[in-house]
Amino acid sequence: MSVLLGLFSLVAIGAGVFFFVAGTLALLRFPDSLSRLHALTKADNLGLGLVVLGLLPRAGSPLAALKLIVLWAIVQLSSATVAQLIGGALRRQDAAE
Amino acid sequence: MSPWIIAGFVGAGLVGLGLYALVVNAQPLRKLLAFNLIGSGVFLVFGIVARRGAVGPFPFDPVPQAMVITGIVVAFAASALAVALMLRFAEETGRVTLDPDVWTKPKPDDGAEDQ
Amino acid sequence: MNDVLLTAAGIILMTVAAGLVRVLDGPREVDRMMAVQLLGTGGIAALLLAASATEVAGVENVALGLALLSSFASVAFVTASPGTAKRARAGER
Amino acid sequence: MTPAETTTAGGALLVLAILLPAAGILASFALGGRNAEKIALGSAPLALLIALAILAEVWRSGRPIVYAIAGLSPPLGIALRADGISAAMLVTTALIIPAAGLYARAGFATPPEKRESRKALTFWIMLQAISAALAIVFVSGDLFNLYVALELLTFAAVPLACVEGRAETYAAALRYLLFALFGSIFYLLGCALLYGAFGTLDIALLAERMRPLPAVTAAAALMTAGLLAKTALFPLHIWLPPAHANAPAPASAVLSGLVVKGSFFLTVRLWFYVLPALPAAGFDAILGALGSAAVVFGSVLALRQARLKLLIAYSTIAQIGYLFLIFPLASGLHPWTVDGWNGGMMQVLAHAFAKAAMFLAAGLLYESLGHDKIAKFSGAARAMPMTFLTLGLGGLSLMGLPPSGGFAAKWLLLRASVASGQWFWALVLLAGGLLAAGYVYRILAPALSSHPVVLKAPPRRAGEAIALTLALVAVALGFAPESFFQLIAIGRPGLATAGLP
Amino acid sequence: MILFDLGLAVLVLGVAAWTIAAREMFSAVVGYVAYGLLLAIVWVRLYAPDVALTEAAIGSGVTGVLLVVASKRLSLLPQADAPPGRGLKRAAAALSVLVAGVLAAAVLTLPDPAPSLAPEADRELAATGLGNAVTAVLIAYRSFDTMLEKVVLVLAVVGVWSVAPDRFWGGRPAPLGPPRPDAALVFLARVLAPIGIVIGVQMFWVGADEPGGAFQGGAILAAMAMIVMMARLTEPPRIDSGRLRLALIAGPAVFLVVGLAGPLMAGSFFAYPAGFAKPLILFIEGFMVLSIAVTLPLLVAGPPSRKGEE
Repeated sequence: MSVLLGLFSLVAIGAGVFFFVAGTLALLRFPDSLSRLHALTKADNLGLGLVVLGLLPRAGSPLAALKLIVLWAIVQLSSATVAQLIGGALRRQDAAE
Repeated sequence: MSPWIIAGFVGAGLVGLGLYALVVNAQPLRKLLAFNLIGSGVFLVFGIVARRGAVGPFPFDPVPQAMVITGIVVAFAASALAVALMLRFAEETGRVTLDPDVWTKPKPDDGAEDQ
Repeated sequence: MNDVLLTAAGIILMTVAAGLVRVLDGPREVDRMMAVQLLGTGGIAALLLAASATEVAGVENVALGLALLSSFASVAFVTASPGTAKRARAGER
Repeated sequence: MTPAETTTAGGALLVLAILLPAAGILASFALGGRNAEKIALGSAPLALLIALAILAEVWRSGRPIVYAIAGLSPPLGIALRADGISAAMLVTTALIIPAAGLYARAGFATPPEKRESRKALTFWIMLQAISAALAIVFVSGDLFNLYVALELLTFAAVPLACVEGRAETYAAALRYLLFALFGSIFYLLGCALLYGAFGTLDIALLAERMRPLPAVTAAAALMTAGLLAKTALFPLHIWLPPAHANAPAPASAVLSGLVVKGSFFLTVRLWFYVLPALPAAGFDAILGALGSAAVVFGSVLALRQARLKLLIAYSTIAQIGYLFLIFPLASGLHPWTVDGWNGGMMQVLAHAFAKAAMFLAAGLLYESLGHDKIAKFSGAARAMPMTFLTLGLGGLSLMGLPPSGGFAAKWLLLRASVASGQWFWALVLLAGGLLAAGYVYRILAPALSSHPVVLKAPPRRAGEAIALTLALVAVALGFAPESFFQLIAIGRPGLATAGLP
Repeated sequence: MILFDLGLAVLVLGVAAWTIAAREMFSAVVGYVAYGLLLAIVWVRLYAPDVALTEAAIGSGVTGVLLVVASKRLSLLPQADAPPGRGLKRAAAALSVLVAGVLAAAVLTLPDPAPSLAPEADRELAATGLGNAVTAVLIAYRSFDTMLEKVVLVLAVVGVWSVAPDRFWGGRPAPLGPPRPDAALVFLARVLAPIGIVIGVQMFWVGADEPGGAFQGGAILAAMAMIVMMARLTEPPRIDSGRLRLALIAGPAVFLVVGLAGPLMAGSFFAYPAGFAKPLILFIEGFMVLSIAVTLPLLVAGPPSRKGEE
């Protein structure tokens, strides 16, 4: 692996870690559930995306790289949906209370 | 210290924790969780045995690993049966308990259902 | 490099685990589900990093499996919540 | 490394003994409805034939018969082995299961207006599952394969315990399930340690490679604890009475007569076949002491029960206690261990038949009287003499009075305890017999009075005949010839030289 | 390296302790779901990708759904049992510490070098034509266990169904989702299911040579069936459906029949004929995937609870 690619991996993964830290801080610090949800989904998806990006040069084969990308897309899809579902549940609960 | 030694402590710890919970918790679903904790601790012991069995080019002994896969599936089936029994009992009596005599006592008001 | 990857995995895991404090003190069930959701994504990232460092063949499959199932507990939570369950009963009968 | 063990003559029978009921389960489930009953009862004679053929082959060859599955010898493959006790237990199972099945035809028929009923389908499938699971327990030579068998047994027994569908049966079944799961997971933990120590779970190979390691002692303790929970040995017995007493009579007969023997059989396999080289004298005494406590505790509680089925269920706890005297009385290489071994095995068989007979009889009483309250049995013996004869004969065996299998068992155990100087166990045997006499008397005495009684329904003749036959077998075991004891010594390590003439 | 493993260990034990200590049942279950995720990582560190995949799919994913739904339903009810006394707690703690201590000591004193069947398993691998030794153990060397375990799953289904009220026998299990599911959920199911099915089939297919196999592939397919049912795109089937029953027994039945034919084909029960082993194994596995994919959602759906006419 070239030095440049290695450096690229490091930077991307480092940035990914940063977003995970930011997402968690948001989860812990933000005042109410909805804003926590908002920050969380954005942060953790960017985090995972960057980690995947950083790992792409290390993937053994094109198929493995493709799997990584598919994986990221799946997580994007699921977590966006779950965010919406949880948001809906929140609204319903708030309405009920 | 290699990872398998740490995993050994984790496995032992999980069995201990699960056993404690199994004895102390009265609620059946909590007991089921405890059983699953013990189960995963036991599976980890198999995992350690498999990892220790790494010889030459083989990073693990496949036989214990295969046993864990069988075990995980059986544990799930057991959980499903236990949950079915719990829910059915709760449906019949409006209660959650393991005591076969409790059902004869009068029910409390079922006010919890509508919040 | 492997150590760097594992360190990154460790940091992510520890961070999202800190998020589990939310599971501990809630205050609402929704917050708990969010924490688990975050742990899911973080867990997948940590798994990918750890796998890349451990060099176990075929770990992409494991991560892929986790990714497919990462939303399941939350979906079950939302669909089984009392509000929806009551609606379900009203709707079925 | 020892030369790989290969299949012997008749080995294929062992696979068939397992696959026949296994195929029956699948076919019953797929075809559904009345077919389940037909398949369960139709395959029973075949199962008995296979069991008898295995017995004949073991007897003929004088050593265990073996089958290496897929042609792969242990340690990589799984071997099935049947020795003397396997053959005896297989035949016992193949007799009691169809007896319970024939008895159950009345209560578990699919109603004519329905294509399929819940109770019937569950019962007939689970009955076959118990016979499949027990067949594996008796012939498998691999501890992990035996784990799968234990789980099969659990998944068959628990739904049988709550097939009636009343609330209290669900609670009882749930408690049973949790105990059984605890038991199998601890058993599995022991397997993990044994594999880690010796690289195999094959019983014969383990016995060969056995040496005293901390892991082995831990494995022995964990597996034994797990198996005791499944066998309902005091103090892990609390799940048994509600589970067995609330099940329908034919299910209770199978659960109490056979299912608890499965995990006991495995305990015996573990201690006498895998671990005999383990210098752990303490374990024998502990098991014996727990067994003794069970005898006293179970009998006293049986004396205090108001309902017949609960009384019989508590009596099971006491009778299981006797079984565990086999550990102090049959281990080691002493001349008296032959008596201990023979007595313990005889107790397994005698209790299986006696207890199955008594539960079936209790079911008949319930059908005819509409209750099973002992206090209200006055005069019932006149109306249902066959049923009370069954209870009396079964009780004879439980008390250990001659002539009965129970007498032979307790007499042999008594001889072993006297010969070995372990008089303490003799006291337990005598006390247990007296207490059993007490609770059997409690059943029979009021019933024999001349108080007039009105039956809700006339007793089913066929059911009475089946129950009585089982009780007669329990009595006939008391006349077992010497060759029977030669059979159960076949393949028993350490005893073979001392036991055979 | 060590730090990562130590941290992971502390985390796993910490979350496990939380599931025990949590006051509310629901929190405990949520903790358990998180715990399953962490375990999958532990399994990767133990070089057990096949197990990690099974744990992720069944131990965490499908079990998670089962427990979340159960805890939601049960938490509506009053809890009847009194909390345990201090004496019981102390005795239980002492017992647990003892067992854990003995177990740790036993594991640490396992003999060195560790015994292993890896060389034997590898030697026989050529005869099966497989590349994944774990799959070979499951479907070839210890196929007898695997076949019986499939029978256990059938019994579990019968057991779960057997708690149904008599009047619902032959009907359908309760729906997995709400009557009017969220549009987002329907969208997720529509998009995720096809992708998941492709991945599941692929995992089964590559399982002969790479991590994966019938269990893992089947579990992924089962999960897809579940999400489709949660979105109400399809309903749990009637339990008296002949096709359903055939699908449930297909795995063990085909396995059993091939095993019975062993003596004719290869001289022994459950043996595969030389040179023909791999296609036969894939054939059996194909039916096992089907059975697992059908069994797991049905076990989660529970007993029939309504007539199936609607």
